Amino acid sequence: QDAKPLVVFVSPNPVGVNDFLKLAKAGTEKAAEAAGATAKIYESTDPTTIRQNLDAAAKEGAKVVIAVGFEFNDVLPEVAKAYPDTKFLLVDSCPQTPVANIYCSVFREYEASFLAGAVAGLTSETGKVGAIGALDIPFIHRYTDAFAEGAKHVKPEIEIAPTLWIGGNNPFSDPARGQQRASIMVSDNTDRIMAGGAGSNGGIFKAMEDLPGAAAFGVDSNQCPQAPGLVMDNVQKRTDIVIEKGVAGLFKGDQPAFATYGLAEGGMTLTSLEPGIEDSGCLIAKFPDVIAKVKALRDEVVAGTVKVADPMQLAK
Amino acid sequence: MSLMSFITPSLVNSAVQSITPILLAALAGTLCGRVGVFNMAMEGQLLVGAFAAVVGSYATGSALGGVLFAIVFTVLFSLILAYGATVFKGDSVVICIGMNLLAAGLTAYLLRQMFGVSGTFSDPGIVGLTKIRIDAINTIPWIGWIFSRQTAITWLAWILTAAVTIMMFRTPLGLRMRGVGEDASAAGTMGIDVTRYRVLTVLFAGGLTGLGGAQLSLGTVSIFSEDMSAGRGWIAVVAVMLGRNHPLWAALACVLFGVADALSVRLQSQGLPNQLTDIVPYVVTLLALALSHRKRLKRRATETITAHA
Amino acid sequence: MSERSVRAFRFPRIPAVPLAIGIGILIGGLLVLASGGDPIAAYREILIGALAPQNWPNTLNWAVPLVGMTLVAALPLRGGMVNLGGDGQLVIGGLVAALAALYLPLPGPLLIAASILCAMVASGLYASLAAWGETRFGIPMLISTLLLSYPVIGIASYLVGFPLRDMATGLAQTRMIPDAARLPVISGPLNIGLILMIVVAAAVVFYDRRTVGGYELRMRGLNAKFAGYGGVRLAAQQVRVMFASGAIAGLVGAILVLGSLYRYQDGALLTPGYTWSGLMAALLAGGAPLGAIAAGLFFAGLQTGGFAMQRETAIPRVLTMILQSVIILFLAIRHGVGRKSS
Amino acid sequence: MSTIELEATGIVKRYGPLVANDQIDLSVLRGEVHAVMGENGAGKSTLMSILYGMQTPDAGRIVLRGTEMHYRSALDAIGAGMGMVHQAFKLFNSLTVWENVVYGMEPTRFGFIDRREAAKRVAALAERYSLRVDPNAIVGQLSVGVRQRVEILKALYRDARVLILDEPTAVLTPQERDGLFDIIRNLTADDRTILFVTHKLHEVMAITDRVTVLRDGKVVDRMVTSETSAREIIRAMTGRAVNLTVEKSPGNPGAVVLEARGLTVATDGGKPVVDHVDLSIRAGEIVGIAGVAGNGQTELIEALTGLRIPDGGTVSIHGTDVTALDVERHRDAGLAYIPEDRATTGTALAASAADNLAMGFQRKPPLSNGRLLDGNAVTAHAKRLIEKFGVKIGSEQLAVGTLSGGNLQKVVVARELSHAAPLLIAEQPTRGVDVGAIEFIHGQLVAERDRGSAVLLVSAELTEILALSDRVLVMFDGRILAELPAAEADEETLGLLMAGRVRDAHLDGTEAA
Ligand SMILES: Nc1ncnc2c1ncn2[C@@H]1O[C@H](COP(=O)(O)OP(=O)(O)OP(=O)(O)O)[C@@H](O)[C@H]1O
Ligand SMILES: Nc1ncnc2c1ncn2[C@@H]1O[C@H](COP(=O)(O)OP(=O)(O)OP(=O)(O)O)[C@@H](O)[C@H]1O
Ligand SMILES: [Mg+2]
Ligand SMILES: [Mg+2]
Repeated sequence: QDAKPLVVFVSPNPVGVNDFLKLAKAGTEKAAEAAGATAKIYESTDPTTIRQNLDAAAKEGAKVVIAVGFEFNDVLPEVAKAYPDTKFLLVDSCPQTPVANIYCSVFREYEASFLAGAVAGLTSETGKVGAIGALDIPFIHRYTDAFAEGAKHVKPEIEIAPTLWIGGNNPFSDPARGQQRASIMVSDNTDRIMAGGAGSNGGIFKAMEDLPGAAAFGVDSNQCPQAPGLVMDNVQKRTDIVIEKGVAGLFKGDQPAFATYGLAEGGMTLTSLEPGIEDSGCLIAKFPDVIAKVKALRDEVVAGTVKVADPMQLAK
Repeated sequence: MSLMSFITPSLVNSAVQSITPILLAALAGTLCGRVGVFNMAMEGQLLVGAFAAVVGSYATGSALGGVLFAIVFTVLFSLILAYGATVFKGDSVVICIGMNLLAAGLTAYLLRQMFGVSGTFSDPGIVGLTKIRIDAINTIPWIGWIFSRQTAITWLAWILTAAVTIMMFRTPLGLRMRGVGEDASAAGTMGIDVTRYRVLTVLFAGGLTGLGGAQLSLGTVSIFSEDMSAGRGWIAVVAVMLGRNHPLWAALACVLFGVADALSVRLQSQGLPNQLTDIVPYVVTLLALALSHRKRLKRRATETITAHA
Repeated sequence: MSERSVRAFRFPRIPAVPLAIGIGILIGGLLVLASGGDPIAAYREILIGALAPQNWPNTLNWAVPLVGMTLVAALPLRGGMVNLGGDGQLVIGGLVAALAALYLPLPGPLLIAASILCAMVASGLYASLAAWGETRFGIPMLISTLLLSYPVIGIASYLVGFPLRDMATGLAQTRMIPDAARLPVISGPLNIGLILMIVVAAAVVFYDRRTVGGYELRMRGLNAKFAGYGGVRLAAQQVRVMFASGAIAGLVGAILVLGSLYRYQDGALLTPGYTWSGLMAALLAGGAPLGAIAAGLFFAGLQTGGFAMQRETAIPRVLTMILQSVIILFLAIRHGVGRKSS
Repeated sequence: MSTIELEATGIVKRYGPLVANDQIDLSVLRGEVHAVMGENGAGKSTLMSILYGMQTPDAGRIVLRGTEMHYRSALDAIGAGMGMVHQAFKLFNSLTVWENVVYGMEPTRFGFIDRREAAKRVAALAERYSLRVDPNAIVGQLSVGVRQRVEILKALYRDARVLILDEPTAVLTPQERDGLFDIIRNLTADDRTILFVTHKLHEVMAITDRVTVLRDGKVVDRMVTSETSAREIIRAMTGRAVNLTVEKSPGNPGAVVLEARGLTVATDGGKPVVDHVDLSIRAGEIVGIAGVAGNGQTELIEALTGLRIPDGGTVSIHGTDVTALDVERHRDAGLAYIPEDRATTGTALAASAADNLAMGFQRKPPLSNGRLLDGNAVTAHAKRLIEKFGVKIGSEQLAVGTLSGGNLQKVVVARELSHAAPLLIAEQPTRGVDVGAIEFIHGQLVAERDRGSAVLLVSAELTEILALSDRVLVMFDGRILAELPAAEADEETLGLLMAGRVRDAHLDGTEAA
């Protein structure tokens, strides 16, 4: 038996399909290091393998099992009940009925998307902005709808293009379809586009070339270097921070059963709000005045003076 | 809303772009079909082409390098079908299904092992194909959008469509190929080396599909992502069937699909759910298939349709 | 007449399959080696992951849908027909099972039986649509089965994304089915779906070997014209066989939904790729049920082992996909697997 | 006429343990017509394909016009002046005549096919040897006789000095056959040499100069045609005397078994391929349908057997209307059917003999109870038939794909006769089968009639029609052109009718429909 405690990250999809999971992986590794533990990554592809991986992780004697995504909602409570001594950190989702050894950490993505929309509104030259999502599911509306709301908030007269969805066989990994949709949007004079297409985002960025001055917004991590000059800013979901905090809390024993992360907690942010924006490769670096305005808006959201509605209206 | 504003030039432009890989694959399928090799491995061939193109472009730092890689590696990959279905007399359906799976597995595996990523590989080091701007027509409202701003591969695809058609129906080579496909033993007795014709045709078709793969990964996006052929190869198979191995009819089938696909995007922006608009191209294709096979079968017991020769 | 290819029918030589597996393992090993991995460790983990007693439940649990989809492909293949529409049929089965379980006002076991039945009938009807299209209009089934899947998947995705969505979650999925509709658990991840699948597999083997229908299907596979001439009603047979094939796919969908997912989730039935794995297994055995089942079990072990390998080593599990395709390609090329006689 | 054009010595060809050609010596003189004869499997086709370069012999030399040849492929042989017309035509049906002829040796301009030049050359060639054919016609739409001319044109286009004809007359009307003989005479007059492979003795007697007879891969005899007789050739081929005439008593027709009224099969757009056909077959008679292939016989039989739904008219068996019913119901009503193509319709080559012999019985006792098959009964049934019909096969569990044509035909005949069905439709029952097997099958058909079955015989072989039928129908262009009692039918009359020339046929006293 290894003397070091074990931390396992079970991913719902192969890591790297989106940057979001890459961050989770990085977060797991850092958290394990901080706790003096060994980190392992188990990649799943579907509910059956998710279950297998959770089982395998618990059987391996993991102290903390990190699960990221909605995909775990149904399975985790069952597995958690079977392994009461293992602690499960569920990131980005939470089962409807609480389980003693499941600790949830969820995001308020819409807050950062709202700010991204504000950036779009403030920088758009054509006066038309829009969003592209991978799939038309409520969860992704947190990006697309809040983005539009943010733009409207700073510029009520702004025109919002109808949201397009990538769909197809492979919505999260079909850059060609992303490109096609974005290029249609751009040809309609939409010059700020929220790219909520995960692995398809590269195509969306590429389409920005069609219209001089057009720019997209990346998600999850800083995607600006991927397509220099075409990405304005990113809605960053700091899964790494959330996991680091969560694992630390679990090792210490003071992790709450339910935690949400938004702008206030540093779980959601824009690249422009973080240090190092000059070297980020993002276009927003050229708009210090906009950054200032958005920072102010962020403070208002944090303070609660500006309320951002959650587009994902879940029935309880 | 008038039709003109419904179908915008940019929509047509993007439809032309997105048809290109399918068109090249369909062309490849027709060629193979003409010499009597049923090719339904285009899905995998496109994927291999797309991957090799990205590798080549990244390694050589030039889009042309990427295109050459795509052609070379897809041709190599096509050796399996070229020899498997001829010299080794394997069943082409089985071989093609195996090839499609191998392509998916191999590209995903190599993606991880070569670049340490899974899912998507994008890097500024991948040089994409430039779009050819023809300044003379660039500003003409419709024409400019459709004919300018396309990659060389798109142009090549249409030129190849014409060239293949002429080759097929006007040259000795084409006549011989048609003969080989119609009755291999008859062609054999006329001194034609049937196997050689088949092998070379399948390999050439592999090159065409590789080109299509390059367009997929370098033409519009400069990215490789797992399974990025995403069913396009299958659409090409359908186009070959719809076109009954005639390059022009197959091209028309591709256009039909492209138009339906573009329309579906348009319908989406009208607020229809994408899950429903996504199926429009497939429903249109199914309808076309049904219409083109409309004649009622009379011989009931002896007739069974075998798609492959 | 002398144009026909008179070829002695050769049974595949016994060593062919082990040889193919050996070659697959060799190529896979070289690939691992080339990318800096340790092939021995990789294969050890695959073996342990698939065959160590504590992992049997996982392997079996994976085998249930995979062998199911193998039968879905094998049954038509026995008669020389290719069903590429397993995905669509699986989705219909899953969705219908979920809806029946949610909305039929029936008690316990009855609810389960009714849900499974509805799923099987729905998928069966859907699959026979392609057969009907071919027999009635001559639309090649090879392509129509494939094309028909897209609309079904799209519509199912729409239904669970909008009108039938579970409003309490952010995903495209139905509500959880009631406890009464869930398949009783045998142990761990295993539920009575396993037993259902064993029964179906046995039925298919029996059908193939002992019944008139099985004989007629076999003869059709060897020479459809001959079967038609001998009085087999090819059109009806095609529709019937496709119905059965689709019904098995429906059963697989129902087992997955009622036995482990407990709701219909958009995409969840398709990501594992059971359809294509099953098709490969069936092709490997040329549609012969026993061989197909064996091949399906083999693939299930390989895939389950692949996940274990990926957990324990840095080698991605797509390696097992490569192994499978190399094996089938080798067999197809070397011994004419699937080659039609005459 | 005594220069040696082609000489093969010591030709050996083995297929595994089987020696298909065993030390064959063949010498052919310039300008002669040389027959090569032998039973099925004697090795004729193998020898021809070696001479034509399609196969490499394991041993032996080929000397053509004094030069020893080493063919790598048929292309070399063609280049050296060999031409071959295969038994089953090697033509591309969707292409035009000129495309078929120039295929592989196209005249070009700037890399493109010079279509006008090609058509012109083909027309000139046809003119020269009086081979009437339109260079621009699509081959698939031509009659069999014309297609054969296209085959000959192909060889002549390549300037063939030696022309191999493999069973060239099997599908021709007597008139077409005579036309072919005229062409052959034109060719030999031009100093071209003909190698003639056939099973038909009267043709050998009529057109050839010398005969080489093969048996079991060896040359057993060489004869000069004018100095031998048909009987002697047969003895050389088989090693025994074969009875060429069928012994049969006059028929004793009973009740009508099969009746068709106004039977019509349409094609897409064109005129019907079967056009209002009326016929009735009685118990205890053999009715022959004569006609050149492609005049609607195939479709007529499909409509009669339930393989095809007719577009008009009715079919009844024993008074039961079976028009719209499927094959199984036809069989239930009393149909047994020997199809024209034993390999693609009549058997499943990859299936065992037992499975092949069970087909059609699979739903009836004793082989099954309708749902479950009785494996033991299937085996027993197969063993019995193999024994009774003398099928040469190792075991009933072996696949039938390796059987010779004659043996395969016996499998089909055995199965269909074992139905003891009141109605037997026999389509080309002896096509490509050797004389021994023909004798056997003819005997079986007559026995079937004498047992009281109604037999409908479709054959392109006039000798067969004439030898077996009690009544003869002639089919032309989708219609029954005439009906003749056997006594009034002779080769010439039938031949003219088969060509559609009713007026010339002098049908006095018989009805012409
Ligand atoms: N490709 C082959 N492989 C194995 N055996 C063969 C092959 N071709 C011919 N044979 C064998 O060689 C022998 C001679 O066959 P061939 O076709 O030359 O006979 P044939 O005299 O032309 O007969 P037929 O009158 O039926 O046309 C036969 O016994 C046959 O079994
Ligand atoms: N590849 C092969 N392997 C084994 N036997 C073969 C092969 N090819 C041909 N034969 C044998 O060659 C013989 C003659 O072949 P061929 O095609 O000439 O048939 P056939 O007897 O002439 O019948 P038909 O007249 O109906 O064509 C058959 O007995 C067949 O079994
Ligand atoms: Mg022969
Ligand atoms: Mg023969």
